[in-house]
Amino acid sequence: MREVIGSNNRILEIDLSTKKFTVSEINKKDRNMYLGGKGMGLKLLYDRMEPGVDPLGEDNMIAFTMGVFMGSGAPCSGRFEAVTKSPLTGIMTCSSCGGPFGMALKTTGWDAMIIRGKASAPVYLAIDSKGVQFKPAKGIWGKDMNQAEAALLKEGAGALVIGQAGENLVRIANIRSGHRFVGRGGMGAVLGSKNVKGIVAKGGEIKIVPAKKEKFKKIVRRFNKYINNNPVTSGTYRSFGTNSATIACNTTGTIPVRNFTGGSHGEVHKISGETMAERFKTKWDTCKPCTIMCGHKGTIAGEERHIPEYETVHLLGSNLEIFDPVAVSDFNELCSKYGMDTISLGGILGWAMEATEKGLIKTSLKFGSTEGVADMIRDIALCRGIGKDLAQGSRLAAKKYGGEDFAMHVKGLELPGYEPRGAVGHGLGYATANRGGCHLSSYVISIEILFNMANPFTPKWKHYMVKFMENLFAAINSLHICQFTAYAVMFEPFLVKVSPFPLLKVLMGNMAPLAMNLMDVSLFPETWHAILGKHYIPYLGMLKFIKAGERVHVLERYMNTREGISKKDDTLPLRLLTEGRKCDAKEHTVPLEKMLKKYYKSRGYDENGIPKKRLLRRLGIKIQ
Amino acid sequence: MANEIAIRIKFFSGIDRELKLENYNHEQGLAMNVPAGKRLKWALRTAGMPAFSNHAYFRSGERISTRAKLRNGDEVTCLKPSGGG
Amino acid sequence: MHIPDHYEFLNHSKIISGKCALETIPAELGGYDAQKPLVIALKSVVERGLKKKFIKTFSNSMVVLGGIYDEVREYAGISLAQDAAILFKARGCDSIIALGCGPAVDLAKAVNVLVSEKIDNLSAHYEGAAIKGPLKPLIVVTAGRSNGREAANALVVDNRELVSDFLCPDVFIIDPRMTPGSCGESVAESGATAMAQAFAVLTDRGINPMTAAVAHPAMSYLAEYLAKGVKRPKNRQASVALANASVMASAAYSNSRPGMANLLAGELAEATGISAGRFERIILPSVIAAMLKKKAWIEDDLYLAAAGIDGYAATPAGERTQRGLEVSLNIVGGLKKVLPVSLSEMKVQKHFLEKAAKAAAAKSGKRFTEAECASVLAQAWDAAGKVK
Amino acid sequence: MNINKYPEIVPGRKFLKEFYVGIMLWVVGRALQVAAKVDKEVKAELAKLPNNFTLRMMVAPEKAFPLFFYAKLLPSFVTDIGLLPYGIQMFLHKDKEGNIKYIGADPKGKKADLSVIFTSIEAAWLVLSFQESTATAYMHGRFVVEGDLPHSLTFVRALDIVEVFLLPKIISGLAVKRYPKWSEMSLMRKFWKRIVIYIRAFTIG
Repeated sequence: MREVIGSNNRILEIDLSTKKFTVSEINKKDRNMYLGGKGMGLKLLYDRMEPGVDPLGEDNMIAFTMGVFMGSGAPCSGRFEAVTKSPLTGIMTCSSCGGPFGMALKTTGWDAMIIRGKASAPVYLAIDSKGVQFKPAKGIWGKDMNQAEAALLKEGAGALVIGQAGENLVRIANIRSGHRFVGRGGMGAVLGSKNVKGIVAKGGEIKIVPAKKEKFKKIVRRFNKYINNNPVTSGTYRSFGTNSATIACNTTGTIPVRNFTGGSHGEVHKISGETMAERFKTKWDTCKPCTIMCGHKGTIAGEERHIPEYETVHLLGSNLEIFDPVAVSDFNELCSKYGMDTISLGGILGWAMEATEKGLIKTSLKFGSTEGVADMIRDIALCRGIGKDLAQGSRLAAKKYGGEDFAMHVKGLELPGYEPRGAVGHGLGYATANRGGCHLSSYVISIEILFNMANPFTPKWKHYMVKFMENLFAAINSLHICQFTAYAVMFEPFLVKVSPFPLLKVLMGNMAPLAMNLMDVSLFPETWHAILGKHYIPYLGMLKFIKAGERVHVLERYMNTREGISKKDDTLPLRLLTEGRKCDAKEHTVPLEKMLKKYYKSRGYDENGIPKKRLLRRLGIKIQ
Repeated sequence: MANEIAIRIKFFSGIDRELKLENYNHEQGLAMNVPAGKRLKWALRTAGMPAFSNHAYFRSGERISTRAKLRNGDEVTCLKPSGGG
Repeated sequence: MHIPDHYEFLNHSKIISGKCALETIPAELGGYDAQKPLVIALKSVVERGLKKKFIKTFSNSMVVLGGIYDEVREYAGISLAQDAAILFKARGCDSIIALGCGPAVDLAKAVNVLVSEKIDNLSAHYEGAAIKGPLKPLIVVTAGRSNGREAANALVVDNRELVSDFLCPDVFIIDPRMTPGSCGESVAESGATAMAQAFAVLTDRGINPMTAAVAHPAMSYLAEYLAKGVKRPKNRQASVALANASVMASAAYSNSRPGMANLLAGELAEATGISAGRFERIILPSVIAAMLKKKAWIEDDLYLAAAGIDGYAATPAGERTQRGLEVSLNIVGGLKKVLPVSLSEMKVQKHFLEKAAKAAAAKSGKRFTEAECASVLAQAWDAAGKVK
Repeated sequence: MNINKYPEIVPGRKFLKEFYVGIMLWVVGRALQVAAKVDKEVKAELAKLPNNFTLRMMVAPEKAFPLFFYAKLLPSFVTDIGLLPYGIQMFLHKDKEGNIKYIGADPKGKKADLSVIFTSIEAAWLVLSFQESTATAYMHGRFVVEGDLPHSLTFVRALDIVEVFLLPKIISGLAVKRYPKWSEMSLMRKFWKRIVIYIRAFTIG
């Protein structure tokens, strides 16, 4: 096996229309500026794609990019990023996935892959170190994800497949790799529109070796120590998975109930991570490599299934007022069979239930009842009946049938399972997230609720928290490493560890910029430098790393503004801004306008939410 | 004793397992009678919890510290900090 | 003048415009035997502080306001209508006042249907059930941005249209205390909508004497006051004129066929979620440019309305069509500084244009082809319809 | 839904305007009564009205505030006079002999043959503060007339003359349709009648 030091730096560009491919290199400047992963994917598409193309048309491109960490043996690094223009939102979308395809593609010798054009007939792509073969997908087209993936995995170590939903251009379709998904933004439909059923990478052709081996080993040891010491990454995630946050969120009124009309419910403990772990005898089933181990599988209804994640449980469970873990798991399985995003699906079903209640559409769906839900999921995936309209996403469905005021989406992307009226900073995060209603762009709820470091109801300093976390997470997603490691890296270093909690709380609540900038996340850039063999300057290197994150975030924003995004889109569903909830006595709403103004100012956007030229120049983004 | 108040503590995130409570029910929680005026820390220590710092405590949706005074009919939720995803 | 073989014209509303128009509401309500109206108000109007002025006008009257439901924002949805209907019943109201244009009027009409027909939602009507009888009296106080559907016999709630002749508002109140706009932009948007409607009526081949008569003053007002109103949104005279133009254009338009600009703007607004007024401002010049190029024949009324009798009389009969279009182009051009002038400036995604052209052509009833629509949109993309 | 968020609103009263309009109606009524006695032209005009004829001028609504709880709290003699439960009104009566008489503001037991009803207090204010002339006001729908229209025109004509007597040119010019020329009304007559009407209106009637 050939050894590669640091990174491959090779890009595979595939044109499906002509069935040809070209190979190019990632230049050094781009590597330093955009790190890899998400940043690199955005940069590649920024250079290649015109604004205003049809997401489901021939001109759209989809990029799969691996980070520098992938394959190097860094902890929790088994993740890759997919970037494209989303058919659901009409703007750029980036999605991170932890499946085996990433490792397979990287060890085949490619750092990035860009697909454009449209195949005349259904194909699947087989990739090896020399290039790509276009093979007819006769046998697997029309098959569900399980069968299609099993068929493709005969030819390589990792595969990406779409299900029937992707083939039918359902705008919430996802792409699967292993039991992990490129979930949000309807990437499956993009592949489906290009007539690509799957992509399989041979894998195992090269071996990545860090440039500074000794240093890298040392860092990894420290990294693992942090992760293993942190109560979140080593404790609750490891024992109960992501769903361990359920009770905490329910207690503070931040779970979605009944299409985001409530924030807590008495029966939520039935679907909590603890209950599921006990009831289904869970064991680990994670991305590879992983140290945190948040993924679980267990025995549900007599068969071995993946345990639904937090978002799935809340969007397909509490949001529909269904508190039966087996039913939720059934829906989850259907989604992973047909290939649909569970978050968006839950949002759409919630909308459909409320619309049925209000007489806008006629379905058999009803809040609190599992009846008809599975059939509706099938109808959506196969575009039958009213499912055809629901498959367009809640935004377009609401445009057709009405009910835009309770379609819970931001920029077209359905909201995840946190109710922002209980944590207003998180609401700002939803509104400003580049790809739409997204919780992973900035996860301020962790500061507000889960670690209780700031008052969740005041807008004070929330703009700064959102900005900082957006930058940090954009950088983390460009490395590319699991976002959950941020807990360990942020809270385990010496200074934070020894500071008394009340002091941290006061600092965070009143002097957030100081508190956040004192946070030592240098472990991330140190690892990156060690792998690529670059010299790391303490602190300055970290600032550069955060700035790279800012660059990635602003680039994505800038690309979106070229597609027509501005302040008018940075908003939340009306319900969150105007209606108080019954579960909190003070009837909080999200004071978005206040926070948004400060956010734009601190970001360097103009009052309309467009990045100023000065900001783009400072970050070195070429204005097109 | 006359000055006794009834409280209920619910443990989640596997704390109940660590405390080795028998026949613990998530719905019911742990019912306790404590003398009036005692703080949460006292009640938790009585329940057998060795360390408090890593846990979060909630009373009717509000986060409280272990020094909070208990009132009659309180329902305290006790869990470990966690993230969703 | 040309006499159509057949025509119909419906306009049920009484229009009260001018000083102290608001004070006539109690008397008007009295005429309908109503004493307790529910007010459905636009949030933006209430935030501008007009609520106090509005309440004051009811002093020394027998009228008690059953409540001011001020949750109406940009979107009129059935949930708001249901809430307002609950309020209506709980307070024992007997009539409805819509304070503000656009969604407030739509919502008021929906509430009216809900409470008059005693139903929970409009699903039966969406499926074709007719509204059985006259509804409760509905008074519209114009304020804020108009969407050009206020005087129509239709309501649009949840993006779905419901048409019934009972839906026409009973009274329009245009009071100079309420009409001044908040900003030039919103005035320009309602102006562009009214302009597009009046233009569509006056250039339609199926024009009839009544629509012409109603659209004529609307066009005249727009020609005279649009630029002024946009420049000084708080100007009372201009704002009253524009509000009148808006109501009249909307009344005429609801009895006429939609024009190309209206259809295309509607389609684009639906696709992008931006208000139709902005698209109308952009597309109308291109439509006019295309008409100029094609040397299409239209009634002289357009020129007479836009330029006044002096200009009309001084122009040879053969040139009036041409000049009418040019003057209309100039009127729209007056909005240049406040609203974007091209679709590319609005950053509309290009692939929407094709679909919009197709849908508009399908809805036009073979009056214009897809290619025509597409070429108009292509022109509008980079604002080829330049103002002279 | 919390309906308490949208409270019921009982609009207030414009006391100053009410007061002014009340006074003005009284003055108009008394002045007409006096003018019919002292001026030939007015007398001739009013003679066209049938005998035993009652004219009412009032501000809508007729029943002022029956809904208001405080009307019930007041002592009965106040409400008996009709001051509170009825709106601001004025009655002129032409008896069998043809004498015009102002008969007060209490509508109890009176049947009006002709009503001039101002649609609102604001409308009455506009007309009675001479911001709009009677003719313009009628065009603007400030008041409605119930009864025989020719009779109301008679009344308006008489009212116009009285206004010319009562008010200086600068004000009454706004109020009447056309201000009389010198040839139609001499200065002597105007000023003399002005003094007489004022004195008699406020004293013996």
